[in-house]
Amino acid sequence: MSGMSRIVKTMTSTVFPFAMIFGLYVIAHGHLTPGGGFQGGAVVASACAMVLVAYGSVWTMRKIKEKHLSVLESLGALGFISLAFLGLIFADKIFFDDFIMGPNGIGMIFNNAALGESDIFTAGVIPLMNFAVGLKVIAGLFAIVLVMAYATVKVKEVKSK
Amino acid sequence: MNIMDHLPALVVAVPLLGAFLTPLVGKVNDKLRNIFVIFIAGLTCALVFLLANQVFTDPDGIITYVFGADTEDTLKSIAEQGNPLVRILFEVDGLSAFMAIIGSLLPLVAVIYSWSFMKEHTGLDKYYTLILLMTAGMLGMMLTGDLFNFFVFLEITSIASAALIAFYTDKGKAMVAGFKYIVISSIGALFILLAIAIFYAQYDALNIAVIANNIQYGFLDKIALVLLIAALGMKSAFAPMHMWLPDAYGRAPASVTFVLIGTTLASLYGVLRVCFTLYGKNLAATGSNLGSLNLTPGFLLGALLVVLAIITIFVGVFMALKQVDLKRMIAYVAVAEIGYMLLAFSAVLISLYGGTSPNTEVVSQTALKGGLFHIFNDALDIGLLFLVAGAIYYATKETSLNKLGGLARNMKYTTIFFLIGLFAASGMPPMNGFASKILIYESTYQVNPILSVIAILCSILILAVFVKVFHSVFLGPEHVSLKNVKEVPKIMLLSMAIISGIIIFFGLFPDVVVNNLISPAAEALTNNKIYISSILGVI
Amino acid sequence: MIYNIPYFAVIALILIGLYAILFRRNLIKIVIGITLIESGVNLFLITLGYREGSTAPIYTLSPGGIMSMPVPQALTLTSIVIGVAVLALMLSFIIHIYRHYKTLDVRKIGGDD
Amino acid sequence: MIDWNSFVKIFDTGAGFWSPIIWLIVILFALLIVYIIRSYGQKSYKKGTEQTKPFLSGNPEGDRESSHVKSSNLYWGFMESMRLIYKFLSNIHTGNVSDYVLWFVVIMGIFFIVIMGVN
Repeated sequence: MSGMSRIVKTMTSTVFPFAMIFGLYVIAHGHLTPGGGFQGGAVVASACAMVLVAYGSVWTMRKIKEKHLSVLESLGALGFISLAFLGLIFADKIFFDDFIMGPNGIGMIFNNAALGESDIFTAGVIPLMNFAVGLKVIAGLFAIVLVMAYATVKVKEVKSK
Repeated sequence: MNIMDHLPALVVAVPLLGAFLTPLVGKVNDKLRNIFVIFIAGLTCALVFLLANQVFTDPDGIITYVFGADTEDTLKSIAEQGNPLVRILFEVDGLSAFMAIIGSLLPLVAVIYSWSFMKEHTGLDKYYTLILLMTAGMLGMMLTGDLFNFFVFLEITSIASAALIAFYTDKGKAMVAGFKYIVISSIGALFILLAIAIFYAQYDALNIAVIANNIQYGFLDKIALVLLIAALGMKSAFAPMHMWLPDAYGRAPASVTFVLIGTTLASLYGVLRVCFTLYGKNLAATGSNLGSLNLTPGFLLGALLVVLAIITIFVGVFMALKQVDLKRMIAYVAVAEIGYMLLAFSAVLISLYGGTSPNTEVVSQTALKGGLFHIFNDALDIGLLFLVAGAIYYATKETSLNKLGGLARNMKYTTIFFLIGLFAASGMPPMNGFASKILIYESTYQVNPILSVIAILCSILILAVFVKVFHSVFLGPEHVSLKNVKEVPKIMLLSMAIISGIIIFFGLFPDVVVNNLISPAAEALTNNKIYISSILGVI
Repeated sequence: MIYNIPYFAVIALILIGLYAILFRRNLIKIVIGITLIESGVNLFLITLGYREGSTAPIYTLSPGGIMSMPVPQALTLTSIVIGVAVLALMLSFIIHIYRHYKTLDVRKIGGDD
Repeated sequence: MIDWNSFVKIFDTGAGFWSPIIWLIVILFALLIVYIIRSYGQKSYKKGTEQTKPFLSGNPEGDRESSHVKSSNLYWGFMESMRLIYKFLSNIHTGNVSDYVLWFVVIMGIFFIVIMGVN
């Protein structure tokens, strides 16, 4: 897929940061408002896909490689499952436990009443898990779209030969 | 942290963790990655054995594990207040533990085999990741006590399997086989999800035990039963919905096929769970009369399944005789073997709920033990044959029977392993296949003699199929192109030897296996009250 | 009657999806059929959790009153996520199949015997 | 955990019993008898001489490659007599994924009719 016209490219560059920030907001507020890792990740990935469409897959493939994305994806999945395993080590020693804000959670020291109302970890591990899922979804979806777009380029080259 | 308390969770979580670590370890070194994957598969296998030991020595024979909360507190609060169950539970009874042993043994041997078998290919990081994901999904299907969780693990298994079936991306037919598999699996899984939604609408629960306790066998429940049996039956290749299986088994790499057998059996486990545990209460309800016969739901289901079983055996064997591609041929025999298991389980349903035979208890127990024993034997026998087929492909790069010949001269050990697999799969004494098939024959004879006659005749035809393979692959003059064939690497021989050793052990001491592995599973299947009362307290 | 309309939509979606899978020859249309069935099932799940006049099940800033059941929504979300993965896998298979066979006709790519 | 006595126990199959150990002993005994009978045979057999060559009515032996029966020709008689069944089976194995799903729908329909209709 080659790039599109200059107008499209400029508009993409303008919209891209806003779409990105909206997606990241949805990930970060997943525990408070509708949304979460997958939804926000999908928004960010579609922002990336917009860049892909506007600038073409060959240009994008030069900027970011698919194997880097797959490492990021592994890291996201790893973060999620590690959080589950950390529940076995801290606090109540239960798999998938909320080891930060559970009854005996380690996060309780930050939420001391003497410090006022400034509770930091009100949602325990849920935001952390949202971050992990978000990373995985961003990397995974973008890798899928990127590889597919790149594959169609190859099909066209084969056809022209 | 006491690791023994968390075994059910770890059995699924360890391969999952391993799967996501594999690409990162693969960045360091290929050999390190292979060792790491074998270590993870071995660890999973060890954890499954510990879990099975715990289950078999437990007085009730069932272990419950709650995710994200203390197990005992949760169970107590359910028993006292009848809390709505929103947590995901794992319930491991004898049947689950038995299936999990199969489901963890196959990937372990497969990754050992892949060390040499897949050495020349690229993209092995992803290959090992997917194999471990498949393992996690398969074990999750076998251990879970929650219907929706079952669906999720089913989909994980399907996606990983489909990607692995199409591993040879340079071959168009492999891609087509992968596409067919994912279409079939996703349609099956969607209908399962529809059935789960029907359950949720009626009983406000997703837990198998809670639904099994409340189930009424009304109009919607019958729809759900049909959807579940048809969809899971397609996933476990009941004829005439078996046609994806030869494509998928035939085109996947041999090591992947070996694990795929486990996923097919996991779907068969789903069928058993649905029939015996989920609907266990309703199957004995009185139905309408047909002459002197009382058509109870259980009898009706058994009668439908016995027809499917006979068709499955017939189609599998007849199509296998015709094939010229080695792996497709073994795949059709695998279809026939699934027919044998289905025959045994439908004989259980008919003898338990038909109410005509005088010694129902003995017949149903024999059939159940035979069917469950045959599940394990099928995984071992067909698996060994696929490993041998993979070894032949590795040595000659050829799977067509017409282009092979005289391999016994150069591949002595492979020939011996093939002979062991041949005898075991066609049910010749003293191999394990005979021990389970004789249980099936004897019990089906008491249900209806014609069934056992058909089963024995088709078993002879299976022998004929493998005699054809043996004749055209290992005997006869050598082809010119096959003069320089060498024996496969030692590590592939080792993995075949492990499976052969288990086959011979099972064949020589069937009583040990039946008493220690099969009986708890059979007990868990016939008595679904234990499954329900372990969650809801004594009822 | 008016509250049953979603269920009719569910049945219609599933039947249209099955029709597409059974009688369309183009691989992409088969995939569209699968996504239609999936939408039908998802709609069924969502409809189950809805009660008339209920609000979104979020505890903070909740106006009170009845809330719709969050469990079916979680199930639907999981189902959608799985659907994305399956869709991506199927489409990449189709790309590869097209590269090998230069056709998307389902009858021309089969026939493995 | 595992009862060691069960290694020598006889496997009960509901109506009879099955013991591989006894079976092996019987087979070994049969092989012994075969060996005894074989040892009464002619001693004049010699390897590598004209004795071992096949006798085809005096014709020279053909090429080994061409005399080997190919696997697609094996069981020709069986398949010929079952021609109708094989024709039917080949017709339903189309390899078309729509047909696979069609069979699923058909089976679902049959189950639906039987289970709804009878009860």
